[in-house]
Amino acid sequence: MIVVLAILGLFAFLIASIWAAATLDAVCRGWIAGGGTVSPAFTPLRTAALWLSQQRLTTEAPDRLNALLSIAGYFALGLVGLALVPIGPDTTLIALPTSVVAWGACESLVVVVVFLHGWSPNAPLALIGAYRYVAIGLPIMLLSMFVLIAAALPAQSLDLRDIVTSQSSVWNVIRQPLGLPLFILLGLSLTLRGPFDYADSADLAGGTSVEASGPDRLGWQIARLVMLTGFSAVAASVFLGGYLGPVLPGPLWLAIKTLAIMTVVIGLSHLLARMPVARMMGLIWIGLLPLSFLDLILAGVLAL
Amino acid sequence: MSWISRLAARAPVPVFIAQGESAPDALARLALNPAIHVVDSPRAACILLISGRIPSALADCLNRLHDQLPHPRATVLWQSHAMEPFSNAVEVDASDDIANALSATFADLLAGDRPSEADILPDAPPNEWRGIGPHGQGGKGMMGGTPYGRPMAKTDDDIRDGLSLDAYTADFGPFLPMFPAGLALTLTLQGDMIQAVTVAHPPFEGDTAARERLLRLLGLSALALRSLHGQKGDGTFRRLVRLSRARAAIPADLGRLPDGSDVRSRFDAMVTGLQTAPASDTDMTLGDLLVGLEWHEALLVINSLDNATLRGVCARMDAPPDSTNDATHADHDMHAEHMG
Amino acid sequence: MTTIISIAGILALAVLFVGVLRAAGWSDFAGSATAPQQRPVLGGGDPQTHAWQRFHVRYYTMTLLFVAFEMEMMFMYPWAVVYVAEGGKALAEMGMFLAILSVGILYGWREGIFRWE
Amino acid sequence: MMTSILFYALSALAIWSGWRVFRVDSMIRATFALMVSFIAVGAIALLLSADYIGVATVFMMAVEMMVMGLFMIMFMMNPAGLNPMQMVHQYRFSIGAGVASFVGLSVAVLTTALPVSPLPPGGETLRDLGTELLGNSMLIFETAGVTLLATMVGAVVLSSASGRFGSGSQGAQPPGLTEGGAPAGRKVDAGSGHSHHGGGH
Amino acid sequence: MTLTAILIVSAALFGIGLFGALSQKSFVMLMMGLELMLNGTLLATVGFWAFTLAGLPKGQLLAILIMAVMAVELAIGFALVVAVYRKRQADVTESLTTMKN
Repeated sequence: MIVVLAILGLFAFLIASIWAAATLDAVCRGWIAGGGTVSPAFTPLRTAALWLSQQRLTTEAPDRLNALLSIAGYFALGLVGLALVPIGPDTTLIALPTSVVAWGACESLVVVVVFLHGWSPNAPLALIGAYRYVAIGLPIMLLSMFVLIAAALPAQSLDLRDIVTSQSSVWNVIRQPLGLPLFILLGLSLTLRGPFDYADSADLAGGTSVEASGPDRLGWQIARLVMLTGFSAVAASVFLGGYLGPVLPGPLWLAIKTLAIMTVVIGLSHLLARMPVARMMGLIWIGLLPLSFLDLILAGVLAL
Repeated sequence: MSWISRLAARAPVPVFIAQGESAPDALARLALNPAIHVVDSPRAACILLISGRIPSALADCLNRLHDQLPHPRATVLWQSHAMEPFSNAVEVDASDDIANALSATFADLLAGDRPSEADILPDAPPNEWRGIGPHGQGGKGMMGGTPYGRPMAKTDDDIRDGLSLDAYTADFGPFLPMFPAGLALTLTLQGDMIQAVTVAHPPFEGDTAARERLLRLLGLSALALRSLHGQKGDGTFRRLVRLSRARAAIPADLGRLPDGSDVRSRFDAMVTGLQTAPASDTDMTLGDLLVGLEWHEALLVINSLDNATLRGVCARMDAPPDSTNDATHADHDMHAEHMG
Repeated sequence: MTTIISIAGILALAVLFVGVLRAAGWSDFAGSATAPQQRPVLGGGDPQTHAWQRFHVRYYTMTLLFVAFEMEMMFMYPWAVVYVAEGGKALAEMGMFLAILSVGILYGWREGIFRWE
Repeated sequence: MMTSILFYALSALAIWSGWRVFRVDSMIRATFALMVSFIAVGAIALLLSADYIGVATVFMMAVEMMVMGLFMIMFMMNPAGLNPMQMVHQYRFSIGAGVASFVGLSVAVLTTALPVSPLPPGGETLRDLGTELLGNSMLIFETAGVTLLATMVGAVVLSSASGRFGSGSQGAQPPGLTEGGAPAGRKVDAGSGHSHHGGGH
Repeated sequence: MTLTAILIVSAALFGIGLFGALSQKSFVMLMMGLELMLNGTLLATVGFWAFTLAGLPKGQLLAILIMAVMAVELAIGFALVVAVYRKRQADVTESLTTMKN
């Protein structure tokens, strides 16, 4: 019974947060563009309807199976992330003692599905986007591994449930101040946004999704927002204490914190400039990775 | 599914712009209209907006572009000229309101009052392939033939790390949203790096949207929109550009011209709105500027040049690529047999 | 076991999602693409060959370093769980680990592999 | 019961996708078929309450197969399998060897009395592993760390093009042989197989 | 689910891998065969660990080491492929013997 309720609640939250993210995106864009927006809350729905009513195009000799699997896989990975997150003490959909590692596996599979999305149309711009994403998607995963291990030290466990419980006195965002910023960079990359949007970037006229039309375009955009939700929920649990909070019920706290992280990610994605991929690859290895070492050392010293 | 169509008809109109010569100045500001969504890829568009005069040399490109839109689709000609394949298109002249025309066409299209336009080009692959070869796949051997209508790529030398892998040659443009209007390049790529470049068509004269494109290339599409407002002293705009670290994102020394300016300094000049004199006449060719650069860097270089300089650079011919093409082709065929 | 069932359920849901999106009936224009519609998007240009080719990956050396680097991380996960319990020994262990990884990065940097080759 | 059904389904998936690796034309499909095989094995490990090993297999193998895919496409001609292809040798011998090893191992397994009760779930397997790594098996652990460092260095030495003697981005265009002349190509041994542009087959 | 079934599955994976490693001409496909053989070995290790070693941590350590072997094999193998290709433009095993110069 409780499982059914949890699943239904999760779905309601998922749909609401996809809609909220799309709206936030439009509002943020309109604010920066300085022109305002017209009914940002309805535009996502209308655009979705438009994409559904367009023809679905394929290219010459496309890899149809992988095109399907990439969208379905991206969608599923976002959902797995969401299902790993505890919504109350000892309540998760996927109860795994190594859920931090499972989230890492999701991250690495995201690289695979984004690559497949760019590979399957057999088109040059999409292909360049796919390869470029791998160059960034692989090394940036290391940041999250160090950061998550640092969060696991005080909890003495790789279980997200224990990590949330260990934050009952003080949130990890205070314990390891470098952790959340580094983790959000990973989130930008996982959701193909802003300064880490190397797959679907403007200099490739849309990159891996340049050839996507109609329902495929809709599917890919929804999957991106599902991944944004999944990532934000994980970040909220690891750094902001997840469901912990006074007065309000736990799931509501989790939803609020998830939306907060989501807002930050969306805001950053519109505000920060994207550098050429070679420069970013160097920056991750030479600049950000040592920072994550430092984060781990600080967390390690603190935990003892 | 009429309710879907009704809902869809109220979405921002997805327009792909094919810009010709002497297009109206208002074209760049079309993106500021919240009822219009200027899209990056023809795959996402419903309406192909042809604006300005399309030179006859680019007519084939326009036809190809038109056919890449998914159904339902329509063409709108804005201050353009009559073209034979687009006899059914909606024509809009200087006195009409373009946004209204686009919205009306879009609504008609989704309501079914306006039939979706048929293909211009014949429904045939670039090369005949069906039924050819032992598996009917259009090829024999591992690299021969034209499987699925196109030949396979051939290996070529690499100028950076010496791994001779397949080179990809194609005409990019003239209607790519990240290229200056009219520019079409024949690029040979090894991976995402530019190996050889020739100008297939130079950019049109009088293009002024370089700043907006450069900001979009840096992933700042919302800021690019803001830059279109064109208020000279928009302090917020400059503050936001500084906040975005766009300057630091551009590699130093990229695309340096003999007058000492590089992409970074030219970007600075664009953002502060300083009118710099067109770069002094150089004898550089586009090949000198682009060969060896990664795709994103190359696009930054192209879009950092002002219109006059870019036209000058494009006008100078590169040394013709050595004519080994036939030789490699013969070699390639030999291999196809060899492996058959 | 429940983990695997849950993940299988999520996968089924994702396939259903794509299936519903692609189901005929949403659009009045569901016909398959014609040959000119299938040409890859190049803004009007046309390619000479297929895009699928021996793609020149410019960061291949980085990926090899990455694979070895990532394998080291596999030892760190079990280490993190017993870190507090083991105390000083674990701290020394972490120092060794980070030292090894840093040497790897520094060597790669010196050889210039974090650039486009 | 449910566990058994899952086990057989996952085993079938692992074997089928492992077989597909050598039967598909597209290199990318081959690579990711192998990845599916690994993921299925990881899931079986989860069924056997190896919580860490199972998930870590998925994690590691997704990454490794991504890298493998990059290299497959880079170095195989016709990487997408647009033309059907078969690049095999000693085919019969290989089939024989594969079948013989399977039969031999299976017979050995079937004729041995093996324990039937698996490890109960819920054990602290991860903590045990951590304690072991910091205790008895410290030496193995350290050796593995150093070996992996050596691998990093070795892979870089073998595959890197220019190394520290020149920047990849600076050497974008080699200087001309004469003043203002065409860029010099890279040196080619006269008469070597270089003109064989499709690779020497 | 018995240890016998697990070991037979792992033997099947090993057999397919052996077939691939022996029959494929290209370096990279050969490595796929090796990886598949190691996959079978990994499964057998986990099976033995769960059934006969009663969860002894050494079994898990062995499984991790098998994965480390895969990573080393992959990294060094591909580095060699790159080095050979750079020198000889060759990507199949036989060209190493026939192109001696």
